[in-house]
Amino acid sequence: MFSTAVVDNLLSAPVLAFVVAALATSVKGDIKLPQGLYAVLSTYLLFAIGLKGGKGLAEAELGDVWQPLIAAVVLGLLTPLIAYVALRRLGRIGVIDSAAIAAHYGSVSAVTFTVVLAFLDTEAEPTEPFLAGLLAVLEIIGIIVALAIAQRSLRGDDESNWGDAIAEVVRGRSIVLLLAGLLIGVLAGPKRLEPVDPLFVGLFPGLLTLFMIDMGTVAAQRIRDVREAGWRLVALAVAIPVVNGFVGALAGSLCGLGVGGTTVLATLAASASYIAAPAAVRIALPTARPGLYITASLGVTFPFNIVVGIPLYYAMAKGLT
Amino acid sequence: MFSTAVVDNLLSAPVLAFVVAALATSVKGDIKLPQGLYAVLSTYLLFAIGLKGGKGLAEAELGDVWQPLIAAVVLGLLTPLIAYVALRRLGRIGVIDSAAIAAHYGSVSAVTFTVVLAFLDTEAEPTEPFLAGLLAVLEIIGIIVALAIAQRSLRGDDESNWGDAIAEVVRGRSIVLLLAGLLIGVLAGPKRLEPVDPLFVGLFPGLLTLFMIDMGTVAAQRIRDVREAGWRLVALAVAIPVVNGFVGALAGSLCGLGVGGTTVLATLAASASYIAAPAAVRIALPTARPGLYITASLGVTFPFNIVVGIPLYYAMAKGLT
Amino acid sequence: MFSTAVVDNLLSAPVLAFVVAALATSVKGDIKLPQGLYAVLSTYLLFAIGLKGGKGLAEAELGDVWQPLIAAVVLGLLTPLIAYVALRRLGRIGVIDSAAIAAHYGSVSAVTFTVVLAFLDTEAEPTEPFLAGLLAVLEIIGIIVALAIAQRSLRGDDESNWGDAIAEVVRGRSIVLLLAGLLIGVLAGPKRLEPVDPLFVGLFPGLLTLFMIDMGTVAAQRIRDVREAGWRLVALAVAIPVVNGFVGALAGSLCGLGVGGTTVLATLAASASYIAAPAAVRIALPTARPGLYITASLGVTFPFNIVVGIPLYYAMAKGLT
Amino acid sequence: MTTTERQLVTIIAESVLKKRLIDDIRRLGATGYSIGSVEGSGTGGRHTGDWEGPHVRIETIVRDEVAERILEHLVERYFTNYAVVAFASTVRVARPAKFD
Amino acid sequence: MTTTERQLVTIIAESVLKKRLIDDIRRLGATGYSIGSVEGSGTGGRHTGDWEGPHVRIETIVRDEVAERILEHLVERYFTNYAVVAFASTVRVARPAKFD
Amino acid sequence: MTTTERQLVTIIAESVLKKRLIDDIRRLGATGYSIGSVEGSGTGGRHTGDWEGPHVRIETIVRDEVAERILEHLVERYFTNYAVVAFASTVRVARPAKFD
Ligand SMILES: Nc1ncnc2c1ncn2[C@@H]1O[C@H](COP(=O)(O)O)[C@@H](O)[C@H]1O
Ligand SMILES: Nc1ncnc2c1ncn2[C@@H]1O[C@H](COP(=O)(O)O)[C@@H](O)[C@H]1O
Ligand SMILES: Nc1ncnc2c1ncn2[C@@H]1O[C@H](COP(=O)(O)O)[C@@H](O)[C@H]1O
Ligand code: NA
Ligand code: NA
Ligand code: NA
Repeated sequence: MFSTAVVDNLLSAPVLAFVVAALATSVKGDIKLPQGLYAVLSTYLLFAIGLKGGKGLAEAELGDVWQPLIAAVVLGLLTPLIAYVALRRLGRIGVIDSAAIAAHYGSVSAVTFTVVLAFLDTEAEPTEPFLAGLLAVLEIIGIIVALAIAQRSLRGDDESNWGDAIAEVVRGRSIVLLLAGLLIGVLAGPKRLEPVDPLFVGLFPGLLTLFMIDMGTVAAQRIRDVREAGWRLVALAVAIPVVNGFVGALAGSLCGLGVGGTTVLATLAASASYIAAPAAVRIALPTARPGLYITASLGVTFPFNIVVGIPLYYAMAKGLT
Repeated sequence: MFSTAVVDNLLSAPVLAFVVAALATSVKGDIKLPQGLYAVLSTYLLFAIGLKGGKGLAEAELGDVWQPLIAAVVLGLLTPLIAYVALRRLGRIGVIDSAAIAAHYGSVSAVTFTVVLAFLDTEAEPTEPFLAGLLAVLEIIGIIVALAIAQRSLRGDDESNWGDAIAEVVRGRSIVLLLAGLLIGVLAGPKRLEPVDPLFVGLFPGLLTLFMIDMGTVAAQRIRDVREAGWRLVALAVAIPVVNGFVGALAGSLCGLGVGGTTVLATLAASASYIAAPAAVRIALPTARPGLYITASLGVTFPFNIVVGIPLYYAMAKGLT
Repeated sequence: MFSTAVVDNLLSAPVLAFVVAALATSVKGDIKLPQGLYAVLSTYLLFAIGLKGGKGLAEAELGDVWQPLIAAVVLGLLTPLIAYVALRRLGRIGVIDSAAIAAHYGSVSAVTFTVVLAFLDTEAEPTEPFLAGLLAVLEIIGIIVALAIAQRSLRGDDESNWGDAIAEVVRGRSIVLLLAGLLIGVLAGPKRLEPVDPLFVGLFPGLLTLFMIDMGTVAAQRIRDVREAGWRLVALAVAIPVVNGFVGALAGSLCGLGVGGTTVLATLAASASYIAAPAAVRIALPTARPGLYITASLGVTFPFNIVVGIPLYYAMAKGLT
Repeated sequence: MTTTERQLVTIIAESVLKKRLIDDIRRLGATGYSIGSVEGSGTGGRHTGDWEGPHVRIETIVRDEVAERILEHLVERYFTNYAVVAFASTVRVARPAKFD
Repeated sequence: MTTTERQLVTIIAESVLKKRLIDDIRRLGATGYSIGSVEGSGTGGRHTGDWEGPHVRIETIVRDEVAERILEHLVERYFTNYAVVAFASTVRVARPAKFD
Repeated sequence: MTTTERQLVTIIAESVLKKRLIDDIRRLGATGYSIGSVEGSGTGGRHTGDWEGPHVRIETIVRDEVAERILEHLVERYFTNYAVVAFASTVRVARPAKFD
C-alpha cells in the first residue's frame, strides 16, 4: 500500500531522472545539462505553476480559499519555529546557523511541489486548483519569520541587510514569476489560456523531468558535503520535514482540503527552499555557513522528500482526512 | 464592439504577459528571463513564422499573391516617407535622426505581426496564408528607403557604411531565418511538415507569451527614457502608426485582402522595427541617437500597437472591406 | 524508386533544414542559432533517443535482441578496421591520422541515426524498438578499437592519455545521456512515460529540424576546409560510408532485422561520429590533425549520408532482406 | 599616440552580491563597469554550481584613488563572509577623462 | 623560463561592431583574438539590454606598435559615435613569435 | 591600503583541455581559479565552432614562481599540439595570503 506508492513515485519519470542523474554523477558520469538550461527550466516551471494556480483561482470561490490560506499562513509561522527550536536544542547549532537553516524549512521548494502534483496525478488523486497560491504565500512568510528570529537574537543591528533580504525575496525572480503567472491565469482564465496549454500544461512533466536531471547532479555534489555537516544535522534534515509534514497534513485536513490538497500542503510544509532562501540568507546572515544550510536543504531534505517523503505525506493525508 | 476587441486583445495570453511583465518591472520586480532565452525565442518565432508563410505560399495561387505583394512594396515606400516628413515637419527633428527613426517605421515588427495573428485567431477571423511573405518584403524595403533618404541628404559620403548596412539587413539573422522558413515551407508543403507542427504550430502561442514577458521588461526600461525623447516624439510615435496603419488598411482592402489580411497589413504598416532597423541604422547612421529611435519604436509604438493599435486597425479593416 | 526515396528524404523537414542552412551560410547569410542552443538540442536528442530505446527494450524479448547486439559488436570491430586499412592503403595517410579518422568511422553519429528514423517514418517502414541500444554499443566500441590500433602502432607509450580517452568517451555526456535515457525508459516503461511523451516524442521531429539548421551552418564552414584535406580523403569520406553501410546492411539482414532495422544498422555502420570521437581523439592522439578527421566526418560524410546515403542504405536493406 | 595610465579593478564574486557591488563601485567613484560571468573554485572550497549560478566578474577602469577605495571597501565589507576575489592592475587608456 | 613582453589590448564594444572590429584588428596586424561577452554601463547611460544583446569583449595580444595602431584607429573611427572602451596592458608571453 | 603584487596567469585553450588544465594548475600550486568562455581564432586557423564549443578562459592568481611553473608546463605539454594561448601579468591584491 505505502510501499506501492513509494514504487509508483520512484518509477515516475521525474523522480527516476533525479535518481539516475544522481547515480551517474556519483560514478563521475557527465550528465550535467548545458549551462543556462537550469535557469530556463526553473523560470518555466515557476511561471507554469503560477498559471495553473491562477486558472484554478479564477474558478474557485473565496469560500473554498480563505481557510487553506489561513492554514498556509499558520504553517509559515510554525514550520520555521519548529525547525529553529529543533536545530538549537537537538542540533546544538548556533543561533545564526539555526536561524539560517530554519529559514529554508520555513520556505518551500517549488520543485518538490511540482513533483507531488505529478505523483498525485499518477495516483489519480484530485487536487484543489488554487494550491499554487498557497505556494507563493508560504515561500515568503517562512523566510521572513526565520529572518525575524535571527534579527531579534542579533538585536537588529545591521538593519539594512535585513530589509534588503526581504526585498530580495519579494522582488526575487521566483516569487515574481510565480505571482505573474497567478495574475495572468486569474485574469485570462482557462478558456483564453487554451492556446498556451501545449507549452505550459502539455510539456510540464517532460520539462520537469529534464530539470530533475540537473537537480540530481547538483544534489549528488552536495551529498559529498554531508560529512562536513555532521550526523546531527543530517538526522535533523530528515526529522524536521517529517514533523513539519505531519503538521502540514494536520492543517490540511482541519482546513477542509481533500486527500490530494492535504498531501500537497503537507509536502509544502515539509519541503525546504534552496533558491529563494539561500539568496535571502546569504544577504541577511552573511556569517551563517552555506555548507550547513545548503547541504541540509538540497543535499538531504530534497532527495528525502522526493523519494520517501511524498508517499509518506500521502499516507498521512489518507489517515487524517 | 471596438472596446470588446480591446478587452479580448488585452486578455489574450501574449498581451497580458507583456503588460504584467512591464508592470512588474516598473515596481522593480525581477521578472527578466534568463540571458540568452530572448535570442532563442526570437529565432524560433522568426523561423516558425517563415514556415507558416511558406506552407501558405505552397498552396496559394500566384493570382492571389501578386496584388498584395505590390501593396507591400508600395507600403514599404510610403510608410517611411510619411514618417520622415512627419518627423521633420511636425517633430522638428534633424535630418539624420528623422531618417533613422523613419527607417524603423518603414520596417516592421515581426512580434507585432505574430500578436495580430493570435488576436485574429481569437476573433475567429480568417487570414490569407501567405502574409508572412509580405512581412519579409516589408522588413527589407522600408529600411532601405529610409537609409536612401538619409544618404541623399548626406550627399552619399561614407558610401561604405551605407552598403554594409543594407547587407546587415539582408544577410541579418531575422531576414535569413524568415526566408529559410519560407523556403522550407514552400518546398516541403503542409503534409510533409506535419511531424514538426507540434513544435512550430502547437507551441507558438505559448512561446510567444514567454517572449512577450521579455518584451515587457525591455519596454518598461525604455519607457523611462521617454522624458529624454520629448513629448513631440512621443506624440508622433503614436500618430505615425495610426496614419501608417490607416494607409495599410486602405492598401489591404484595395488589393483584395479580407478583413483578416487587411488587419494584418495595416498592423505591419503601423508597426516599427526594433531589431533589424536599429542594427542597420547603428551602422549606416552612427551619429543618429539611439535614445530617440529605440524609445520611439520600442518604448512607445510597440506597446501602443500591442494594446490599442491592433484592435484599432481591426476596426479600420472592418470599415474599409 | 530509389530516386523517389531520395526526394522524400530531401524534402523531409530535417534534411531540408540542413540543406537550406548550408546554402544560406555559403552565401554569407547569418542563420546561426543562438550560442548554447546547440548544446541544449544535442542533450535533448540524446536523452530522447535513449528514452525511446529504453521503452523499446522494456517490451522486447531477449530473444529478439541478442543477435542484433552481436551484429553491433562485430560492426564496432569491423568498420574502424575497414576505414583504417582504406585510409592507409588507398589514402596514403599516416598511421596516427588514419587511426584518428578510423575512430570516427568506427563510432556513430546519433543525429544521422535520428534522421534515418524520421526517414523510415515517412516511408511507413516499421523499425525494431531496441535500435537505440545498438547505437550506444556502437558509439563506444568503434572508438576504442580505433584507438587500440593507434596505441599498438605507437608502441603504447603515453599510456595515460589512452586510458583518459576511453574514460572521456564512456563518461562523456553523449554516452551518459544516452544510457540514462535507456535506463529510465526500461525501468519506467511506456505507460509511465506517457506524461513526458509530448516533450520527448511529440517535439522530436521539430527540435531535430532546428538542430539540423545548426548542423547545416557548421558543415558549410567545414566544406571550405576540403581543399586542405585533399581529394583522396574526400573520395574516401564517401567510399568508406558506402562500404561500411553495405557491411552494416549485410549484418542487419543476417541477424534477422527487418528492412527498417537493417536500414538503421547500415546507416549506423556508415555514419561517422563528430562529437564523441573528436573529443576522445584530441586527447588520445594529440598529434592527429583535426583538419583531416573533422572535415572527413562532418564536412563530407555527414552531408553525404543525410542526403544520399540514407536512401541508398534503404535500397540495400530492401535488396538484402 | 598618447595614452594615460588608469587602474583596472577586477572583482570576482558570488552572484548574489552583483547588485550591491555595482552600487558600491558607482558610489566610490567608478564611471562605468563591465560584467561577465565565470565559474570557479578557491580556498572556500565551494564550487559554483547550478543552484546558485556562476560568479560575476566585474571590471571597472578608475583613477588610482578610486581603485584604492574600492579595494579597501571590499576588504572591510565582503572579504570575511563572502567568496570574493579582487585585484588591480595598471592599464593604458586613450581617453582618460571618460574614467574620471 | 624566459618570457617576452607583449601588449594585451582589450576592447569592450556594442555587439553590432563585432564583425568590423575583428576585421580592423586583423588588418592592423593582430594574429588572433578572443571574444567574450559582458553586460555593462558607462557614461553613455544606456545599459546593455536584451533587444541589443550583451557587449563584446575582445582581447588581442600584439606587438607594441600594433597596439598603438589599434588604439589610434578605435579613437578615430568609433569613440565619438559608439559605446566603446579600450585599454592596453603589458603581459608576458612564452611564445612571442605567435603574436608577431 | 597596502597591496601586494601577484601574478595573474590567463590561459585560453580549447575546451577539451578544461579538466586537465584545472588539475595541472592546482598541482603546480594555484589555490584557485576562475573560468569563463570565449570564442576566437588565431594562427591555427581553426575558429571555435558549435561542434566543439567555445574555448575556456582560465584565470589564476598565483605567486611568481607558480606562474613560472604553469607557463613552463603549458609550453612543454600543450603548446605544440593544442590551441593554447597563455600570458602572465602583474596584479595587486589586498589579501596575498589567499593565493599562496
Ligand atoms: N587564485 C585565484 N585565482 C583566480 N580566481 C580565484 C582564485 N581564488 C578564488 N578565485 C575565484 O573566487 C571565487 C571564490 O573563491 P574562494 O573565496 O577562495 O572560495 C572562486 O570561485 C573563484 O572563482
Ligand atoms: N569605467 C569603465 N570600466 C569598465 N567598463 C566600462 C567603463 N565605462 C564603460 N564601460 C563599458 O563600455 C560600455 C560603453 O560605455 P559608455 O560608452 O560609457 O556607455 C559600457 O556598457 C561598459 O560595458
Ligand atoms: N593574438 C591573440 N590574442 C588573443 N587570443 C588569441 C591570440 N591568438 C590566439 N588566441 C586565442 O587562442 C586560440 C587558439 O589560437 P591558435 O592556436 O593560434 O589557433 C584562438 O582561438 C584564440 O581564442
Ligand atoms: Na517548508
Ligand atoms: Na511599418
Ligand atoms: Na560508423
